[in-house]
Amino acid sequence: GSSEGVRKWKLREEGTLTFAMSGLYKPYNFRQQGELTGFDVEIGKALAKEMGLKPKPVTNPFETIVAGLQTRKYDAVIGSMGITEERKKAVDFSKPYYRSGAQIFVDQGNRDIRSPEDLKGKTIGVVKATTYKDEALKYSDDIKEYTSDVTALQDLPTGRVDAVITDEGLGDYAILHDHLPIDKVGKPLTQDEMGIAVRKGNPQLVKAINQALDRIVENGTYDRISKKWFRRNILH
Amino acid sequence: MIQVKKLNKSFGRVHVLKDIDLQVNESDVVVLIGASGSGKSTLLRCLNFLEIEDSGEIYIQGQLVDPRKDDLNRVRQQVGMVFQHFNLFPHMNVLENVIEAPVQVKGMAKEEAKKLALSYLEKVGMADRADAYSSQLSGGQKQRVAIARALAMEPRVMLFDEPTSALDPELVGEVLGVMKELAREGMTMVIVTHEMGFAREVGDKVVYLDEGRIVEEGTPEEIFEYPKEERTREFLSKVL
Amino acid sequence: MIQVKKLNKSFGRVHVLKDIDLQVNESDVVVLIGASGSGKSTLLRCLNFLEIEDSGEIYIQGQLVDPRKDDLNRVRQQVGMVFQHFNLFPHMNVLENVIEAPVQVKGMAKEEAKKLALSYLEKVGMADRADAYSSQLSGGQKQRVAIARALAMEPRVMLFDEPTSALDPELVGEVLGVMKELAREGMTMVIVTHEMGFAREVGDKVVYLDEGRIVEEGTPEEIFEYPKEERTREFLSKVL
Amino acid sequence: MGFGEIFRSTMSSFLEATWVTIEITALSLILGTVLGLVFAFFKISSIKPLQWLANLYITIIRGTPLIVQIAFFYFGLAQIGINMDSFTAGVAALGIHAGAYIAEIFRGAIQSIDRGQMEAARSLGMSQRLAMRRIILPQAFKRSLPPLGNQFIIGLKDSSLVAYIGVSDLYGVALSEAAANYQQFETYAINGLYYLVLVLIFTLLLNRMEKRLDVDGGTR
Amino acid sequence: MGFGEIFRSTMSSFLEATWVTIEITALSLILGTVLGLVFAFFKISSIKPLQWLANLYITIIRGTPLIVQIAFFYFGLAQIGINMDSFTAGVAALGIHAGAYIAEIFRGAIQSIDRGQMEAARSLGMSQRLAMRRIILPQAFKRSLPPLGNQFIIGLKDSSLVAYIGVSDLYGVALSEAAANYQQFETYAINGLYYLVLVLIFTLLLNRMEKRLDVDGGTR
Ligand SMILES: Nc1ncnc2c1ncn2[C@@H]1O[C@H](COP(=O)(O)OP(=O)(O)OP(=O)(O)O)[C@@H](O)[C@H]1O
Ligand SMILES: Nc1ncnc2c1ncn2[C@@H]1O[C@H](COP(=O)(O)OP(=O)(O)OP(=O)(O)O)[C@@H](O)[C@H]1O
Ligand SMILES: [Mg+2]
Ligand SMILES: [Mg+2]
Repeated sequence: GSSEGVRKWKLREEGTLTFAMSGLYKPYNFRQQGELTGFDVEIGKALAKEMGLKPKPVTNPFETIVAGLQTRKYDAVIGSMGITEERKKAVDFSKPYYRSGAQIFVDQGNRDIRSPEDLKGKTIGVVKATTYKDEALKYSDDIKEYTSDVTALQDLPTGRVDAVITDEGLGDYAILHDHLPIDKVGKPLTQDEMGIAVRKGNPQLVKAINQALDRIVENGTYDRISKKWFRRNILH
Repeated sequence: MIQVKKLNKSFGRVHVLKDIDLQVNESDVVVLIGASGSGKSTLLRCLNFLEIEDSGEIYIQGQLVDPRKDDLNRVRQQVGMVFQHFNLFPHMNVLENVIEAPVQVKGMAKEEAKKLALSYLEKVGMADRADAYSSQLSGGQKQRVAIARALAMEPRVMLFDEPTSALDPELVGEVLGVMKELAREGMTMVIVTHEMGFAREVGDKVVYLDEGRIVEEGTPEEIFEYPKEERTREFLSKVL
Repeated sequence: MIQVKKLNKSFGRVHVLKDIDLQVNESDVVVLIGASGSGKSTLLRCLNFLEIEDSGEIYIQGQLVDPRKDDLNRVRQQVGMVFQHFNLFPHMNVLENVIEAPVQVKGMAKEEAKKLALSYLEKVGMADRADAYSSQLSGGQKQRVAIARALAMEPRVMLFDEPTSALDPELVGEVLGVMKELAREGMTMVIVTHEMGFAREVGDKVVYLDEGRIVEEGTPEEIFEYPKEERTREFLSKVL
Repeated sequence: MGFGEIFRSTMSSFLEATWVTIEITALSLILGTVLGLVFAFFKISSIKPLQWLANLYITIIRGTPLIVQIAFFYFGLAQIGINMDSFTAGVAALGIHAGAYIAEIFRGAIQSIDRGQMEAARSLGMSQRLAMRRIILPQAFKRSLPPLGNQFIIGLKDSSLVAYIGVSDLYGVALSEAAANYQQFETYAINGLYYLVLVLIFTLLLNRMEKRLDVDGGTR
Repeated sequence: MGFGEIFRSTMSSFLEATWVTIEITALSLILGTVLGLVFAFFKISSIKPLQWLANLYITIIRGTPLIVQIAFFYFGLAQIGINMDSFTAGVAALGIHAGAYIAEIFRGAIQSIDRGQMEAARSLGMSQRLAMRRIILPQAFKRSLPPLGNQFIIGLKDSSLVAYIGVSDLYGVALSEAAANYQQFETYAINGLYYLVLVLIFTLLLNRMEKRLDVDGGTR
């Protein structure tokens, strides 16, 4: 956009798109050799490039990620945040930038839990302040909260949780690439739309992000990034 | 030189000094004796305004001192004090200890102060240890430096509070020697001590304190040989 | 009673005791004198095996003690010791201080120990303070309790290391009084002290140590009036 | 929303969490005191391997951040099969952490007792062991009470870190509440207040206890 | 995967993070020392309101967990418009935290100087102010070095908590590495090792410095 437009985005740092994620959400966002990488990071970088900005990914614990956005610690959350009515009260969202579902995972060979109904009374692990926590609360009161989905999944073999509800793609990736001995139970519980969160009262920035998103979808960049991490396009 | 009139001092509800009258003449050596807790240190500290009296008057050189108004830092320059525990400044060497007050308080030039300091250190026999730190000195040496330090402010009177009681017996002599020398030179001194032999030898006046009151005073002979009061006799029978 | 032959003791490279020969007879009062650092305390502590000699022999009651083999806890029961700083047990009252060793070491019944303890406290004039804690006592009182505590183990000999040097001058007398009484009753004692008057009065033998060596020994008269050695004379001129 | 409202809305969960914090603090300090005693003796013992062990323990614990120890205990140990729930792991990590500091407190207290006490005891014919038990330890214990109390208060505050392994203690609840109500300022301020009150109460109790144990006036 | 492999794969990010940890520690301790000096003087000053202020500061900081303070500084203050990035907020929170402890160290050191020193100075005609500057403070400073060094090491370890406001310090990197490599045991153990080495180096430097400052042998 023009420099006139850029000023209207009210960025934290001139000419830079600072965007946040937990950094504990492989393969969407995580650290490799000290560098932040993953699907979210690459999408963020591609969007920044389209907008003529320098990308600056930063991390923030997920339970305080909205607080950080509201208090101008960064310009956007590109961190696999599900679009919910509750969150819309606090932030504005872009169009969905990927779709995924909440999935139940259990320890490999677990025969007790074969459907969501079997979760009753079981210990379910989730990350603080996620939509998965709300989902889990529908089935059980016994919720165990983590700061990272990865550590939650790793607690399945230890038996400290009976099930974990998290993103389907994240679990799939852990099974496939990191050989975590866990199984999926049934179909995804939900179909969630993930959005890029922006501080309220900044429609210009939302608009610019949406336009940039459209362009990287059109020019194939999105498809390339998505296939690199998931071997399929996760927008649809 | 110093005149004390009806001095009273209490700590909380403890009445430590009661109607003290005391006269110290130029070149006099006044020795304060008395049992532990009788108020000897407190009286000495009042003369130097480290403690402020509750009532009564203290005249220094004929001048009434009002500790609430007068500049006590100036008054104290005329009244040197030597403590039981020396209180040398441990982060300074001997020379620095002695020049500290002349330079910082009187604003004397450093070179001049050094010459002065060395002359007083010479007097107490410590000039050759000018570079030493107090941790490297014996008790007697520390006390001699403390005396030189007080003398370097060229006070009109010197107060000594049990200057030898923290010393090993063999080191007592060297400090008493320096004090005798001072007395001979005509320095006005007020001394709290348990060294009765010394008191007898150099004292012009001996003052016996008991429970905050002056019970008896007189020449060493009067007090030690012919004490009038029963209490004095009893005390002396214990310490002699 | 105690015999010491060619005793040597070093701390690291400091040779503190050199070829000490000493004989302490039954009912003798032996007084050790000497300058600070001459090894008086070390010698006393060797007699009690708080320090272990490097070479030489110590006989207690004619019995050679091998500190590497013998049960020193048994030997020490025969040798009572009183320290400069009293070392009363602050968490116990006076009576508990005194009965502690008889009960815990000798296995005496508590009631019996109490009777014994009170008799010794009576002797040192502290029976009426049996319930007090050491923080509530004066220095002289503490030292008298420490003496009673050592006596309650009914030792054959008592060692005293400067028992009055941490006391205010007025409190010295009461402790020396107790020690004189013990001497009169025939207790064997070895005493390190700077109280020369006391040494002269009660000592059967005075031993002068200098730099870890016994320079001279003899009756108080011999040592104080007619010292043979130059070094002894010099030392005495300083302390008398 | 203001303070009052946030205070009311968080009250029931904070009060519940207060108990969790007290429980985890108490248990971990009991563990820490036991460990501290054992390792203090190891450190002053004459048996070299025990000394080494104590030194190793104390160096590692005092040389690394508590949060790393907690993460290691909960996530790290689970990976090699030592599998504790978060409360247990929290108690263990906090207790082992406090133990290293408490060991140094006890050791320092024992060594601070005047040498003359041991000498007086030995000169009366008491054995090293008996003198330790009857003379040194009672005095050392008393002298270690103030630093021990201080360490207990540190332990109370340190317990806040177990929130990050999923314990719903005072701070854990604050995290969740703030994530839900978006009122960070009020929530953390109120959370701090809860801790402050706990610490002040704790301090008061400790001072009372110290005074109670000092009635015999038996200090040097 | 074993230790060696994890060690190699995390090395570059841990080394980078080591600098972040050192930087944040150093800055926060400078801030803490300045605050500590100021509040120590407030506390011993004869002006009541300054005393109250110092007491309030010290009580609040010492009465609440550091992590709550950090959260309050980063999230809480931002809500009322005081907006710091995570590094700045981390330095501020750690520095203000350390300041309360350092204030007590300085105050304690000043008050530990024998009263006789002040009396000797006054008896030579020095004013309260001059005696403080020339006689008391130089001695107090020296005496405060050991506890100050200790506090610095605590500060180094405390800095690990800023990971939770998103600073990529040593512990922050450990968190993300462990979340990516699934090797919690090795990652946290290696992370602890980095801290341990830092603490040991720091300790060594402090001991050297203390010795250097002690060459004149000028202690009582
Ligand atoms: N700063 C103080 N606060 C309260 N009481 C004090 C203070 N200084 C001295 N006293 C009390 O005043 C009385 C006299 O004390 P002072 O030190 O003058 O006695 P002294 O004759 O010097 O005794 P000593 O021979 O033991 O030095 C004592 O009862 C003492 O406890
Ligand atoms: N435990 C020890 N370690 C090293 N050196 C020691 C020890 N105990 C004593 N010394 C040294 O041994 C020498 C003799 O000391 P000792 O205490 O026996 O002398 P003393 O005659 O009792 O002196 P004082 O009159 O000062 O008590 C001194 O040089 C002293 O420094
Ligand atoms: Mg006095
Ligand atoms: Mg000795």
